[in-house]
Amino acid sequence: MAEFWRRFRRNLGAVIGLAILALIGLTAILAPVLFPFSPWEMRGIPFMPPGEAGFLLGSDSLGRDVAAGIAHGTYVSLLVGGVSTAAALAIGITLGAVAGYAAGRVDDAIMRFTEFFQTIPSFVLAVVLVAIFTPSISSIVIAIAIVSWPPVTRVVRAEFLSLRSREFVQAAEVLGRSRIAIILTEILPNALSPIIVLSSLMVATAILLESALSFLGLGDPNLMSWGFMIGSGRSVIRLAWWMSVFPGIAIFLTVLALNLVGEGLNDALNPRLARRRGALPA
Amino acid sequence: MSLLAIEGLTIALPPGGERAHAIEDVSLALDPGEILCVVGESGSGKSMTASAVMGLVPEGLPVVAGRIVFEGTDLLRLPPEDMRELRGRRLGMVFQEPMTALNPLMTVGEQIAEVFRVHGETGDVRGRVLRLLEDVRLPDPPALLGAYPFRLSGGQRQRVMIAMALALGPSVLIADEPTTALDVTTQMQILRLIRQLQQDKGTGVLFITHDFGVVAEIADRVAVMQRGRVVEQGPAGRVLNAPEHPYTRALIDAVPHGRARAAATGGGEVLRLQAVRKTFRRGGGLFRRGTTVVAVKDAEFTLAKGETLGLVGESGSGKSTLARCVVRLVEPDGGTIAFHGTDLRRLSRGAMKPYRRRIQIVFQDPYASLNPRRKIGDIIAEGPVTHGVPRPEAMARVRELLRLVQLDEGAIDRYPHEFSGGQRQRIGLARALALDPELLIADEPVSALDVSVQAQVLALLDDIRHRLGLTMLFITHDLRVAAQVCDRIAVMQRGEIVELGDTAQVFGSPRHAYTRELLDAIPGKHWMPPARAA
Amino acid sequence: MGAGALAAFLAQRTVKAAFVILGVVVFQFVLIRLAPGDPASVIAGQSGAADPLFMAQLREQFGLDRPLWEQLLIYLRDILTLDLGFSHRQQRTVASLIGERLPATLLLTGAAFAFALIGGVALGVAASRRVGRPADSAITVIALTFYATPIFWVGLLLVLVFSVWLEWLPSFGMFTVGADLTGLAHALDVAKHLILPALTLGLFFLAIYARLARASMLEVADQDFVRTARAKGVPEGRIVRVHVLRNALLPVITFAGIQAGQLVGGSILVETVFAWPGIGRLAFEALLARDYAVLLGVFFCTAVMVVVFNLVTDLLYAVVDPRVEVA
Amino acid sequence: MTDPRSPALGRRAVLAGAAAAPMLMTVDQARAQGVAPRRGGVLNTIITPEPPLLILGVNNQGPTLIVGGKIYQGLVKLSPRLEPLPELARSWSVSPDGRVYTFTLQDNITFHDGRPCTAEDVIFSVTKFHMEVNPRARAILERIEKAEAPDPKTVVFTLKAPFEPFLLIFDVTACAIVPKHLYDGTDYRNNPNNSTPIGTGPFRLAEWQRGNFIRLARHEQYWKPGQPYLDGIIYRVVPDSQSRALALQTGQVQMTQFNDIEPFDVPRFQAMPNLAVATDGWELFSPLSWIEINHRIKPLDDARFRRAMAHAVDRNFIAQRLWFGVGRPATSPIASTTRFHDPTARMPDFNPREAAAILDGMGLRPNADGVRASIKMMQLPYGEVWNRLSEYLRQALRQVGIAVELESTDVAGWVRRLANWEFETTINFVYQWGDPTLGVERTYVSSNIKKVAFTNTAGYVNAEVDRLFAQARDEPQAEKRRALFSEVQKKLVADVPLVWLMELAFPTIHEKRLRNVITTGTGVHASFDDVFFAS
Repeated sequence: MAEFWRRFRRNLGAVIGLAILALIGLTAILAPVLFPFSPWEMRGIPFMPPGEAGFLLGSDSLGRDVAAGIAHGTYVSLLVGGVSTAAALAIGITLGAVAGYAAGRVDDAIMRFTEFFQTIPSFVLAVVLVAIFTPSISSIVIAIAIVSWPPVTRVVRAEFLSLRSREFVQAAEVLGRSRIAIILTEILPNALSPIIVLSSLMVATAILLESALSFLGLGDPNLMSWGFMIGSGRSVIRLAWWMSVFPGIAIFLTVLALNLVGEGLNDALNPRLARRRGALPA
Repeated sequence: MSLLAIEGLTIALPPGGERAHAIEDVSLALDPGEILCVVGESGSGKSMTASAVMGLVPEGLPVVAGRIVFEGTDLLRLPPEDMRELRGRRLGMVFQEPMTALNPLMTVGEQIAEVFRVHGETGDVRGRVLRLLEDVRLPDPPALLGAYPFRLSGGQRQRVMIAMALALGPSVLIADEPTTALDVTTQMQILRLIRQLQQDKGTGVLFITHDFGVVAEIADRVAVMQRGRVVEQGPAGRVLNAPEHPYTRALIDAVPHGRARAAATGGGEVLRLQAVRKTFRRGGGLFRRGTTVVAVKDAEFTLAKGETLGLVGESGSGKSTLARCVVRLVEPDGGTIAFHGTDLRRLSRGAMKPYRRRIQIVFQDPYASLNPRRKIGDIIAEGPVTHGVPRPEAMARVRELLRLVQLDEGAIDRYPHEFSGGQRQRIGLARALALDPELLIADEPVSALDVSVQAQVLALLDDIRHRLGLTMLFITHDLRVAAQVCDRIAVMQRGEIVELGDTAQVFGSPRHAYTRELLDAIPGKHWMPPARAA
Repeated sequence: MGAGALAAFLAQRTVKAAFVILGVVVFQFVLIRLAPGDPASVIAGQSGAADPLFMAQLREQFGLDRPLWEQLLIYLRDILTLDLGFSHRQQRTVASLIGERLPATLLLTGAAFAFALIGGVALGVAASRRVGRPADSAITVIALTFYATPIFWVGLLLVLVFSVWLEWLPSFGMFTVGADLTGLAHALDVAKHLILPALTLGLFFLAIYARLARASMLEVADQDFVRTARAKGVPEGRIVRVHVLRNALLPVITFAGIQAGQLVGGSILVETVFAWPGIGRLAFEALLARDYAVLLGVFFCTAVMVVVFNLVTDLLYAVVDPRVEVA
Repeated sequence: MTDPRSPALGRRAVLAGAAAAPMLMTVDQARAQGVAPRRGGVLNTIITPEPPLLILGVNNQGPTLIVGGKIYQGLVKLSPRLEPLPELARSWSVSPDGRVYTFTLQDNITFHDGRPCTAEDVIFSVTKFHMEVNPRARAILERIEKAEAPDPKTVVFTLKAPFEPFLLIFDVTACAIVPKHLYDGTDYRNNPNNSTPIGTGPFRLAEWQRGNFIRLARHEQYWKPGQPYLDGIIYRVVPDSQSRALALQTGQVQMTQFNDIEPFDVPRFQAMPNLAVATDGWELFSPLSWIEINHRIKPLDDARFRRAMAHAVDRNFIAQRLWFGVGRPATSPIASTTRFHDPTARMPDFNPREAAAILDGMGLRPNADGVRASIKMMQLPYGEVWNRLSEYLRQALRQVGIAVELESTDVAGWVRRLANWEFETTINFVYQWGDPTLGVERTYVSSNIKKVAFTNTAGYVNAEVDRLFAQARDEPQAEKRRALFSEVQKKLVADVPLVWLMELAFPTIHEKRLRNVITTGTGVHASFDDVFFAS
């Protein structure tokens, strides 16, 4: 663990990313304290530029506080990103683990299934799914999860395929351990690094996807999210740029931070790469 | 004056490493037409020395002191462009891994021709390439020109590498473990090729190896390196037969000696294999047939209690597959594997479980055989716990086993990466022994280890085997090791056991041609390590 | 690879692809029928007037009065004869509707893809040559910026900058309607309209390819054969070009193949923002209008595109990498 | 030919003078000011969303009507006060008992395929084509007992009973005249000619690149000599509202209409000197928006609760802040732009305190969170401004203790749920078609409670209202109808079956040099045969 941190810390970008993420997390937690009112509340004159009439980041077309919207939307965006990624990981890891461990026909069947999903453009599928189940936070999360799992399956399968023939797995096999135990205690922990790296990117992608759905009017109307704010602000971008620019920056920063952290994790969890950065000679 | 003289060369390591210098005060001299073997264990700095001559030392490792004088010029002071021009033209190099040392996307012809091209040689490039291919005894050179590396075997690729290295007739050839990754028979061919080309062209060869057999086979002079320093240097005959430095002596002592041993007899039958077959299918899918490879063909042998049977053969001969069939890591296609009369092949996963504790296996790769995410204690206790031993009891057994394999008890709470290769191999052994098996399968247990460590592990294995009365199936490609360890030997070729007999008989009067070929290919076979001989 | 092997490969892949596509079609057919509402209700909704007779007439006209499985069978029968069906709503065959819009999407995605691939690889190579130095960091930051910015937001900003403030480029459409340009003038006109949407769609993928290319270059640069090339005295520039880049392109190609579908998906947003008359928008509008035949047609079409794209990348891979046995 | 002495035109002139956009001029005024109609020029404009099909009757969506209105024509067109004016019918007469309508057609009417348009085409269109395909027309055309063509230029319709608003149906948006020779005896909805509309209008379909543009070209044999003035009209398909606004601002298009420009952009364009913003020209449609309430659900079945809702909503805020003054707050179920609006019948005004009092009186006390009751509201999926509206309503209702959970759907889902009564509340807007019997009655009478959208989906039942609408429907005298409708309005504002919000208007924004854009009560749906660019 200490070694991990040492390597992680060496990556300046990752540290910055982590700091931004911490700030974002803090915003999500403190939103009800900083803005102790509903982000939907119409608190003043519409279309106030940032800094005027008590609106730090301006007001929107109904006189709602953009800053409050961003703060409260943080929670929603992180929720969507986190939950949908968790769900996608659950599907992806299960299928990938089974495919990679079982190999053969089972693997073939699962991979055909995965390919099948990758043949459908994921954004199109997400749009269709949300439209079908009517837009709500749960349908959005489900849709994002459904379109995001195939890469996880591929990565996990590849890891499992290579790990299952590793000698320590064979040793466990020879010791008579059960399949489940082998998958859970021998293989999975060793496949975690790429999964962790991938999942940080998936959270980022999920946030982008949610915002794109909101942009098309397929967001949850009861939850203030960044995507919703951009969607509602895009039509007035020339009248009130702050309505879409600030939530855009919020998305940008979050995705950026997640990427930086993901990259840092990759370096820290992948000693070979760490070496390349000139840390250790062979 | 020497062709190449390394004088007091010192290359630093980044601060914070286990030692300050990769190589320290290394001085070597190579004369024209001479083969200088630099021998040493991993980490001794022998490869770094070779890289330094080529000017290919990785960035970040500064040359602190010394000179490398080649044909009167100090290479370390040469501008990069001049150094580049020297590489390939005056200095040729061959690497260890023939499988990865060729660009997979370029044809053999292109890659050899590139040497001419980048050094401004025009004219009949194609013809010269063809001649080179002939020189290295590759079959059908015109067809090879357009072939991609993946079509070639390891030995063929190494020949291509040699052709490239010698294309412009360099005066120095540096060969960095060029035969380590090859099978013995191929190794011998390559060694002979290098020797012959060197003699034909009068090239000076700087030959890096860890194998004293190879040294005995080709070296004119020998330099022994240890932890970055040259500890002994001299003519091959003198160093091999009358080593002066204790380290050299230790190394030569550790070389397995092929002394045949008396066959242990009298035990009952533990394992009987009959007509075991295994065929692998590669690729293929719903609509196409893959290629099939017969890995094991009608293998038969019996193993008596307390006996060690050696399974020898080159890579791809099916020896590992056969061993894995016994522990059901590979499902054989047919035949019987009778363990005390019970055909293991017919058992379900559940029914197999009781037999699991009676048959254990030790693997080849000390790095891959331990789960890097688990503590040593858990790794060793895993077997007993799986078979119902309460955890405290299992941990007590772990301590006992650690003592048995000569490791500190503190290892329990540490992770595999904190141990050296030899130590890990002992941990792997402890894990296998934790279940008190009757039959131990050792799959190349020492082939990834340095020679000194190898000797230790083999000694330990021998000791434990006697103390616990283990029956053992020992897989190896190294005939010297087999001769030292095994009571009986089974020789495998292309999936078939072509010869099976007592060790003395197999080594002394081999019946099968392939066995004879193998024996003939043992490098330095005429050389007997002096300490043993004495 | 021989012509025979190629033909066999193509035949086998086509059969496999046909099954995948058929599966996709059935899946989508069932899926979109789960959506609430049908084309009749949309038409009623958009006309602002309806009566029960009208609804019944529409449903009969659209064939919606039959059992679902029967509709599916009819659809499958049509698909198997490569008949994509008929849009009753628009009174046109789906094939003609898609045929009219497909070139625009192909142009957009093709341009975006080319831009992303060439730009991304160039940036990735540049970064990998200066690893750890400011230029590398700068490229990484740029790539991250593109990656982290929502695609539609980029579109909005590009329009704001290049169309509204600078007035350099048109903000929407595919060509100047009514200008009746022909030949080169028309091509230039289209190119001018293409820049912003292709940029918008491509930037995200450019970021991905740049990062992938950088990592891949670094990976390959570490490999033994590069050391061999160095030992042969090959100059550094040639090492990068001939030995490293060619090998490093393989994973980029593979990834690009897998990603083809995403490019098509992303075009929905871009086509909407830029009024680009492509099939992404057609699909979105068809979804909202429950124009099932059109929607399924587009899905069919994108599935074919993705499959063909994958096939092309596989072939390309086989051309670049001799180790890949076609068959 | 436009008859300069037509009394209708006189009224038009008066009205134009009083209208919000005084720069609008009729041809005559233009002539009077020395601006002669100029031939030539192509009008670039926008159509949103893209019509699926241009056959009027088979498809009656807003955009279809706008483009189709240039291709097809009706027997009459309607003035801003909704009086009929000559179009394909040069003149007409009504028998004293109000049952026989005799139309005389213009001379030399020609379809775009060159075939003449005769009384046969009119009779086919009215009694067969629209009866079959057009639900809106069907309800009225059913009243025709008999249709005859004594000569090729005369059509006589005999009604089963007098029907005062009968002429309203002959506008092109309700009953376009289609060519009999292409449609008679075929399956109208699947006729192969449906991809190429053939009408008598001043413009014919020249090119349609789907997803890109629709180009109309001058119909050279148009029956008004010398007209149309424009060479053609290009309707561009631009799905993004900001791109549309940009196109208008930069002059890439010279006119926008309907939903093209979002309300908040309208003030900006009003300030531009070269542009004119008109909000009239929607009198026939007079869309009225409201909160649709499902009376089958408690407490929405209680008139007091609905009244409290009405008190909670600030309709002025909606008109000013959401629609930026385009349109005006609703006061009653019959729009003030149509006939029979009674200004004295006023729905409950904005008074949150009164709303709270009513809810208190119902025993709905606020809980710890200040919530008295929770309801769901389905958003109207017609664009951003409608989402803002439901967001506003949620906040406004929350102020009086009614918690609103918004539900989001797309058009298909919305219509399906509305039609199946699967909603608690939603927002809706409905065209009034110029007469309460045609466009208002359907929402309130219990006989029209059907599982179809735009019927009485609220499930409102009031026998008195049913009776009054029925009487007004069959009453031949306009003045008597007015009294009946006044009474209905008073009943309805007392019952508050729906919470009316806005009388919507859609801004038509065009360059000032484009003349004669809005001359009728159907505005941009008109044929545009007299629209021209002033030099």
